[in-house]
Amino acid sequence: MANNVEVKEIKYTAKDFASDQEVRWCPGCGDYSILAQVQRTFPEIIDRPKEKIVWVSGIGCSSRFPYYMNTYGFHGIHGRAPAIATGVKLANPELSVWVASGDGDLLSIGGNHFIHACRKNIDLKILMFNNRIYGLTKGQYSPTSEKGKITKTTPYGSVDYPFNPPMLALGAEASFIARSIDRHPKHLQEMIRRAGLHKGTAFIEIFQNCNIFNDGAFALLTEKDTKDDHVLELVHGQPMIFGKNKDKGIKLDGLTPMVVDLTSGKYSKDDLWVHDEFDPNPARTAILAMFDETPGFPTPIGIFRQIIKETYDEGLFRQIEEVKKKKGEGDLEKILFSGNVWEVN
Amino acid sequence: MANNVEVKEIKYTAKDFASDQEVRWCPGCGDYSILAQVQRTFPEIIDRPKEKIVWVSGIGCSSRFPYYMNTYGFHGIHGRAPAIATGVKLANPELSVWVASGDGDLLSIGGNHFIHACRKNIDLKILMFNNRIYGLTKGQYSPTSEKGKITKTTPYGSVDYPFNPPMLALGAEASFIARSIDRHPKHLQEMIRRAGLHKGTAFIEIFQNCNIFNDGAFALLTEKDTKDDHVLELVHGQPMIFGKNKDKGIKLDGLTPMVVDLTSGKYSKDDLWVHDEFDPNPARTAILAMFDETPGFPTPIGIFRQIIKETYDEGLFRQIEEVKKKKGEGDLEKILFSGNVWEVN
Amino acid sequence: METEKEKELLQLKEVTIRFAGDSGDGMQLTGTQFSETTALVGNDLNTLPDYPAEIRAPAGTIYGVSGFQLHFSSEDIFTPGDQPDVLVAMNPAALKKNLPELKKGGMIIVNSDSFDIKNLNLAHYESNPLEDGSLDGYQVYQVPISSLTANALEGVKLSPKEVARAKNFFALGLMYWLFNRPIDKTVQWIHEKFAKNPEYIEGNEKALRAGYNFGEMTELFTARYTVEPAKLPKGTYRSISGNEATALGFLAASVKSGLPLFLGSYPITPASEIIQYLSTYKNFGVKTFQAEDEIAGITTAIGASFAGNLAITSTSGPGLALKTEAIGLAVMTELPLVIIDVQRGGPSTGLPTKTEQADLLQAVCGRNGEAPVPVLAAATPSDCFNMAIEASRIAIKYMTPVILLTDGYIANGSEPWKIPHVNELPEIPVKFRTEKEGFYPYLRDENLARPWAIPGTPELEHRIGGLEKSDIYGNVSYDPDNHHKMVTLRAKKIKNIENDIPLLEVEGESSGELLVLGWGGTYGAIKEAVNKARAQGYKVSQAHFRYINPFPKNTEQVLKSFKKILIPEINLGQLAKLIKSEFLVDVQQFNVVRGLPLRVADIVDQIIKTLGGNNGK
Amino acid sequence: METEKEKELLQLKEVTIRFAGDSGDGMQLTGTQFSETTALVGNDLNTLPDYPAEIRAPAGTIYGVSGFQLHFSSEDIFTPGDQPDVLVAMNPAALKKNLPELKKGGMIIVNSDSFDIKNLNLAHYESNPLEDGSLDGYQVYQVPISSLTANALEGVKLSPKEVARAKNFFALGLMYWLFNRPIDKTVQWIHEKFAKNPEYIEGNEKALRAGYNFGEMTELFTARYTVEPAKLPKGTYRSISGNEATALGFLAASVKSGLPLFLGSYPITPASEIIQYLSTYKNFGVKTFQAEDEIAGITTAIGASFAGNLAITSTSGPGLALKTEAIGLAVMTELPLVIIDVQRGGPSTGLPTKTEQADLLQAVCGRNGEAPVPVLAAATPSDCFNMAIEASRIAIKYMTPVILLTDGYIANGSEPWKIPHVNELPEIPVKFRTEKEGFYPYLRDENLARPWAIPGTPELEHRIGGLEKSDIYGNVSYDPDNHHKMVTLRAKKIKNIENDIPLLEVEGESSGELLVLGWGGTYGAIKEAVNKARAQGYKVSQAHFRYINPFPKNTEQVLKSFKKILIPEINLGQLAKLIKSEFLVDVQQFNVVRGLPLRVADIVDQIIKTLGGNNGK
Ligand SMILES: Cc1ncc(C[n+]2csc(CCOP(=O)(O)OP(=O)(O)O)c2C)c(N)n1
Ligand SMILES: Cc1ncc(C[n+]2csc(CCOP(=O)(O)OP(=O)(O)O)c2C)c(N)n1
Ligand code: SF4
Ligand code: SF4
Ligand SMILES: [Mg+2]
Ligand SMILES: [Mg+2]
Repeated sequence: MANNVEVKEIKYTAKDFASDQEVRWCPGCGDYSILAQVQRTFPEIIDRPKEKIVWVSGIGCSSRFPYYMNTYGFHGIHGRAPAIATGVKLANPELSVWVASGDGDLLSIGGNHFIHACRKNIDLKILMFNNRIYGLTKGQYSPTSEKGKITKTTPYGSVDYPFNPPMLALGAEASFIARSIDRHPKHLQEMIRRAGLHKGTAFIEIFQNCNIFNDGAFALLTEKDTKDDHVLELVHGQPMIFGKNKDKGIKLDGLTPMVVDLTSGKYSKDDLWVHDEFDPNPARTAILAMFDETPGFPTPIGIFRQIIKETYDEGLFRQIEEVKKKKGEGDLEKILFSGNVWEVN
Repeated sequence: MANNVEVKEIKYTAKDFASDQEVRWCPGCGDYSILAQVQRTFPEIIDRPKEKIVWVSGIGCSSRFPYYMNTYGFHGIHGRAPAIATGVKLANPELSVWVASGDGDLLSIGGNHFIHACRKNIDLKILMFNNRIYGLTKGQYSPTSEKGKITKTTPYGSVDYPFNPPMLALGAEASFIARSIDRHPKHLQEMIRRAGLHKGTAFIEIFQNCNIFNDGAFALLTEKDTKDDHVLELVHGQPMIFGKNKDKGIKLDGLTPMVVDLTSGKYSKDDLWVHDEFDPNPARTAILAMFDETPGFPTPIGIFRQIIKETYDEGLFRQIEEVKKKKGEGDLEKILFSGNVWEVN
Repeated sequence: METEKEKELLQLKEVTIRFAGDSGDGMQLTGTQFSETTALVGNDLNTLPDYPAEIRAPAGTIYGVSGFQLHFSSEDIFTPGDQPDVLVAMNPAALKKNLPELKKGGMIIVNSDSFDIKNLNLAHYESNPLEDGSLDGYQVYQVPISSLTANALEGVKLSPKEVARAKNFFALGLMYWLFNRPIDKTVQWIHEKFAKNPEYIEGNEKALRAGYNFGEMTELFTARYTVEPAKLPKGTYRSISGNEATALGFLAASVKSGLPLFLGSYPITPASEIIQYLSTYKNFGVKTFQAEDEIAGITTAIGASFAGNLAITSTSGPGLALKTEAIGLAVMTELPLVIIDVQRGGPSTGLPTKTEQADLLQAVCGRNGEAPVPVLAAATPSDCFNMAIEASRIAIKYMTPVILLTDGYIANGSEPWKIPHVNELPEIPVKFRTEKEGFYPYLRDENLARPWAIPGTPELEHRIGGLEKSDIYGNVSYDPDNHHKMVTLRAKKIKNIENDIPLLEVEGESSGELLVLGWGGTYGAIKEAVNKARAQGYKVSQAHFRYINPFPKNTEQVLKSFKKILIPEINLGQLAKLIKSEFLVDVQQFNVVRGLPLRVADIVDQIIKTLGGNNGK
Repeated sequence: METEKEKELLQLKEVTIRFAGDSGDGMQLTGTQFSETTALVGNDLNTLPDYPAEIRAPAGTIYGVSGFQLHFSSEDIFTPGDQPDVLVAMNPAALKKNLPELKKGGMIIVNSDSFDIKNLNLAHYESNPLEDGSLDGYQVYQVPISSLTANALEGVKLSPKEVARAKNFFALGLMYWLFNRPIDKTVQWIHEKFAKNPEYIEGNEKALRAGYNFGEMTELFTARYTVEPAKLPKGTYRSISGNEATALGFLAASVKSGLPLFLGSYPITPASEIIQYLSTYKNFGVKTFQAEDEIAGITTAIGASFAGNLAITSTSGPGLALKTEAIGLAVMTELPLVIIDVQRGGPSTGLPTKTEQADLLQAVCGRNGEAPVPVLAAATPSDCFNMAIEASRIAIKYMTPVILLTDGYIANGSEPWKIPHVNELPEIPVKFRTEKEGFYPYLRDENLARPWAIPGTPELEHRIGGLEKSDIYGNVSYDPDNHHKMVTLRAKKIKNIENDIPLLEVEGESSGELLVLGWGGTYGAIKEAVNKARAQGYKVSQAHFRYINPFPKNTEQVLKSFKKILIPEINLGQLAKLIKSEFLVDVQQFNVVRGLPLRVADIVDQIIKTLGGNNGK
């Protein structure tokens, strides 16, 4: 419910969040869906007047996002969105600060700002549009492109391994790690909603189809025939079940996950690994993150983990208050005339 | 054994690796021990003539390291050592390339190059001298400084959380992750030896005392009275036991590690978690990495994990050979005169 | 479009055509094909692709219009033409956007099918320009290209969408007919390109032929045009763009120096093609490393240079800004390295797909400390080849980073290139230091260059880095006098390069009233303008810098030989600044910063104005 | 050291003392204490700390010597002194390193205990200089400082190492006696500093008093010296370093503008103290964000500026290089921001702890595209306070990034500062846009500044970024003519600031033979040199830039009023380049790049040389 304590109750609709700028992505681009889901979700999750929302981005197709949101917006330079957003948040902690970024923007040139924002737990919501390609520069491989991928800069196939984004976020101890897909609007809305409610750095990896330079990258996860067998929707408190007929599950054997067949009679729901998104143990996220890289395993979407700890901004302003309490409000005249002063007459 | 197949057998001693430059760290600095252990280990692990060794660094006290090694050396600019080293390795894959870096150099300004080197699995050995402070610039806090630490830039205590370096390396899927301590020379030598033998990005976090700006940061782990109760030495194939009287052990309960008392009679060695450094499951490293942050747990040192996969340089040169095989050695004349050419007479 | 004879097949000296349509309409492809064929026919030519920053802007919008202009001639030409003679507009937005630049009385060929309400609205037309008389004064040809293509492709197994996409081949075929060029090269290209897709081959070829035949059969066009082959010097030619020439130049430098090529780079428009081209030459041992960012691009290259590769890094303005700190490192460590900056519109992200010349001062002096670096600039698309070799030669000979400036216009534009044979290319001698005797890392040779002793060389182990170096020994030195000496030495080393580069050439009289002075990618526009002005009787000469730091040795003498100096630049006067501070001569500036090449006519006007209306006497 | 009267207590006009010893010997502390006391006594003073890049180089080595020079006087002074009159050398290395700069016939006080074989060897002495006659011609005082300190501290509960460390207080006490200054300020400081360590208080105080008494009691020194208070303008004073003044200046700007201060910064020598000082002012709401790198330092500041804070970022040369791309973003988004560059020796890592002026061109033109930025430079340590306020004022009033240059010398050096009262400081008016009516993000006011409409303001939601902006509306625009217009507008906005800054002041005759022109931290050295030359009868004036881009409006007129212009700089002629290109006047350069402040005597020589030996007639 849009409910703003400071002023008066404000009710927004999705349309209130659409700016007057024409949307300029390629027809068919997955970015349209992400924009739509954000605009649909915002009336529900935004707990303050919309002038207190700021969208920050870097450079890339995805980074055009702020232009299309009728909020304050900053289209930054390549890779620096998390840092610019940090400055916005620290300048005015009352703002709700959102970052739109691409796999190149956030994980290639911007990788350092990303991991440091996570480490510091700055209260930012970071949406990474992962199309596993550089869209805006027309089709070079990205740090999330599969090894062996043929692109404009890798005509014989790339030789490096991709990042596993939730794993990287875990490495930086991000307090909220989630994943969704452009083509699953309801799920994506839920992730946006949950990120919006989280305090601290919230990271959502969104699989996004670039129909021009990497069409079908996520087809297995989005096409009707295949998606149920390839996507595992993580639900807090629920056993991990997937498959067209809900016939497969994940069991944990020590640290080792296994895919089990629920129809064989050998395993039942009670044997399955139950998802606990509040589990602070990083091992859970690490195991889930590796599913993608493990043949036979489904790709998890949903909230990998969510933990509550003081944010950087809270810490900063807490400290300012503490020092003020201890030393009194700053008095410039006193500071100027402090130290070893002497008089000349 | 120094054994070089290409030329003739070469026997080096530690002294051969000492350059003619006076070592200029503060008296008592932990860096001296790291230098000594490297010089002691090299005769044993270096499998090629020493002119094929290159040390690369960034900027910091630790980054002065290359000057003191009688090998080729490059004292780079702040944070860029992994990238410079990557260039060296790719230019000439016969070189053995080592990086010396600090917690600020590698994880603050250099964080992005570090995670990308790990991701790409470039065959570099990275030694990070972690003194949890900026030494060279005289005592500002670093991304590994504890939250609440009082330093020159945090007179009221820092408000951010530190990186957990093995966890970050895991997030970037580094193929070799280890930790040692300046004051444990034998152990440190072993880690250097093992890193030297690994193919791919090998990361060693070395706890290093900065006696000027952060003295005693690792005292619990190095002082006689306390170290046995606070350090867990990981040994492949061995159960995890620590304590002055080898009386404590680590047991795994599902994903949750527990410290158990081996003297109570309730638990025996057989109940303990056995270390497997070749376990590709990231959950193991994640759990081990969190020990540090968990009260009551010892700090693991040793090899957290080590996995074998194609390195970037191997992939690159494999591809070059493949293309040569397919298309023949490049012929410039042919390339120049290719495409739509026409004659003017 | 100057008509020579008045008959059914009209001979023209030169024509400028612009193809314009939606980003998805394949205009770049159409333009490139027309250029290739035109080159093969033997015309001189020059092209200007112009595409939006959006990848595929929604169909029908003005900002989504993609254009490709080409200028071809039976004589030498140097620019893509100020104003098109012929506009091919695939939809109303394309007409709307491009009409203002069409020559008065020019020819317009429109796809009349696309002039429906929806598209007219998207183009912000209030009434149909084909009907409301607003095109009076132009020769307008309405061709229902979409429906004619659809008819032609009936029976081909393609979806309606695919059929619609073939319409650019219809337009291309029609233009081939109109300008009397053969279609076979394009037919061949279609067969190669779509080898795996027989339906595409069939569809596109049919559309192409239908367009050609449409010209032949209908009465719509009463005349055809032809442009005779240009009298180019004897040789083998190909049409080449600046980025491709740059890539080939470095490939050649690698072969001629015997050093493996290492490129550390991060993609950025309009430089990305350089890494893309070079990544295809793996069988030359070329290593293209797509780095995590520009800083890693240059620092990997610095590492590769230290280890003995021919190391380069390519980027555009914002990337050059990020590389500045590392360039300083290469200056201090005195390692060979070439930094290619394909300039685009700035500041900041600016106009990423447009051209500009505003990175010159950044290249010359945008570094902390006294960090002198040679700066070269290519003048035309094919000149990028030469300058890439030159930049490599200087970098290696003087052990220094070198900045090579090109720009979006010459990078994407193309021109016929007389291909040199490998044995005609200059050798690039490399001497790695191997002897131990007398080796010191910072001992200098006659060029003030220090030895290149690469890892792997026995007994030459040494350490370098970014801290100040002691003279000769190369150890870290904080000695005040040594620092002054080294700062001076580094400056002198770069200044000395003036003895090793061509003199500044004056085209036209070598002294007189007015010299038009330029640098880099404006060469063609200035040349054409000076030629025109001279043809009109104005006394004016041209000189053009391809070496800017240091300037050619005779620069002062050239400058002093003219009463007035006019410097046209696509910036606010950056070369002018350098010239004034270096030679203390007054200059007239002509600065137009529109993200586009300078217009010949504007330069001519400026020449006339500078000469005060009289023709230089 | 000019003696005025010849009696037991000798009066001097000015003295320059250099304390030198191991990095671990506490020389910086000794120097600072002596300075503080000397300031309190009422002398004018100027200091030059000089420490090695190593943190604690091994004891006894030459490269490990740390020095602190201070110059104090009964008259106005402007430099730390070319050559010390008095050298306090705590060990042979300190003597070896500093002797060459000591004035002929100067006084040397050595810790004779330290002249043992080991230390002599470490200092590369072949024989003991105290014995071999090599110090003949100097007044040498051998004081066994170590053993005297040990004796004095007998019975104090300190380890031998701690006792040894107290010897700098002995030396300080001795110098207090010799120059007739009170010890109580230092006693008080010891009590405060070591409040938690009574043994340290006891030990250090005893050492200090022992040193003082040693002078009093022994016959070693036959005379004491005194320097009368300087006749400074009436007011309250403190001694202040440039970095502290910079921090206070921004704190004041925050208070006077009513904007919270946000500093995004990454530590780097010699700029780190700015963030360190500001981090102590949390009770002013000051936010100091130690970023992961320089790029995050500036981009967080840009974000904070967008959100309405007074945003600044501090660094030194290599960091400025890294910030260039982001400065361009601030130019395009037209947001207020101050970038402080405390210049150090370059290029690359260079000489990190030394001073230089070689970042000027980087500041003025080191960015991609046409990205004009005002550049200011502080002239003295206390002037950093004023210029920080000025930089903030200009940034806010013109909605622009501003670069403020200081340097290692003024950053670390200190001088007495007449403290201004808060109500005497200029107001910095801020008007955030709040009215919706007529709001456009790029509509300009009379200063060509766009409105500052910060997030949180209802109904002014808008988007900005690094792509070219349409005039007035601020939407993304690829229109060629708009680009030209915006490039020109941005340049004009910065140029216009010339109407809002003080005119260039000429000290001395306002026209004539020779003008010595400088900028930034060389003010004091040039001033003293010009004064000296004038005292010798030479006709010479001085003008000094604190505003470099744009130059003050009357600059051309000032330049044209002199026959010759001499520009001394600690670089290879960067201001000279700007002056020549902007005003087309010839200048003489004097460039010494030794990582140290210019020497007064050298400038005097240069003045005389430039005047051709005759005194300017
Ligand atoms: C400093 C800098 N380097 C490079 C670029 C060129 N560039 C723009 S967007 C981009 C990558 C875009 O990829 P991604 O972030 O995945 O976004 P997408 O377009 O795929 O949504 C690059 C390399 C730039 N604008 N600035
Ligand atoms: C671009 C740049 N930024 C900042 C600095 C200043 N600087 C030098 S070393 C350093 C940090 C050193 O810390 P660390 O890497 O932990 O090394 P340590 O000295 O502790 O061994 C910094 C901030 C620099 N030299 N260059
Ligand atoms: S290029 Fe790809 S990511 Fe970019 S707008 Fe087009 S479809 Fe979307
Ligand atoms: S400052 Fe610290 S890390 Fe640096 S040399 Fe001294 S003790 Fe070692
Ligand atoms: Mg992408
Ligand atoms: Mg450190």
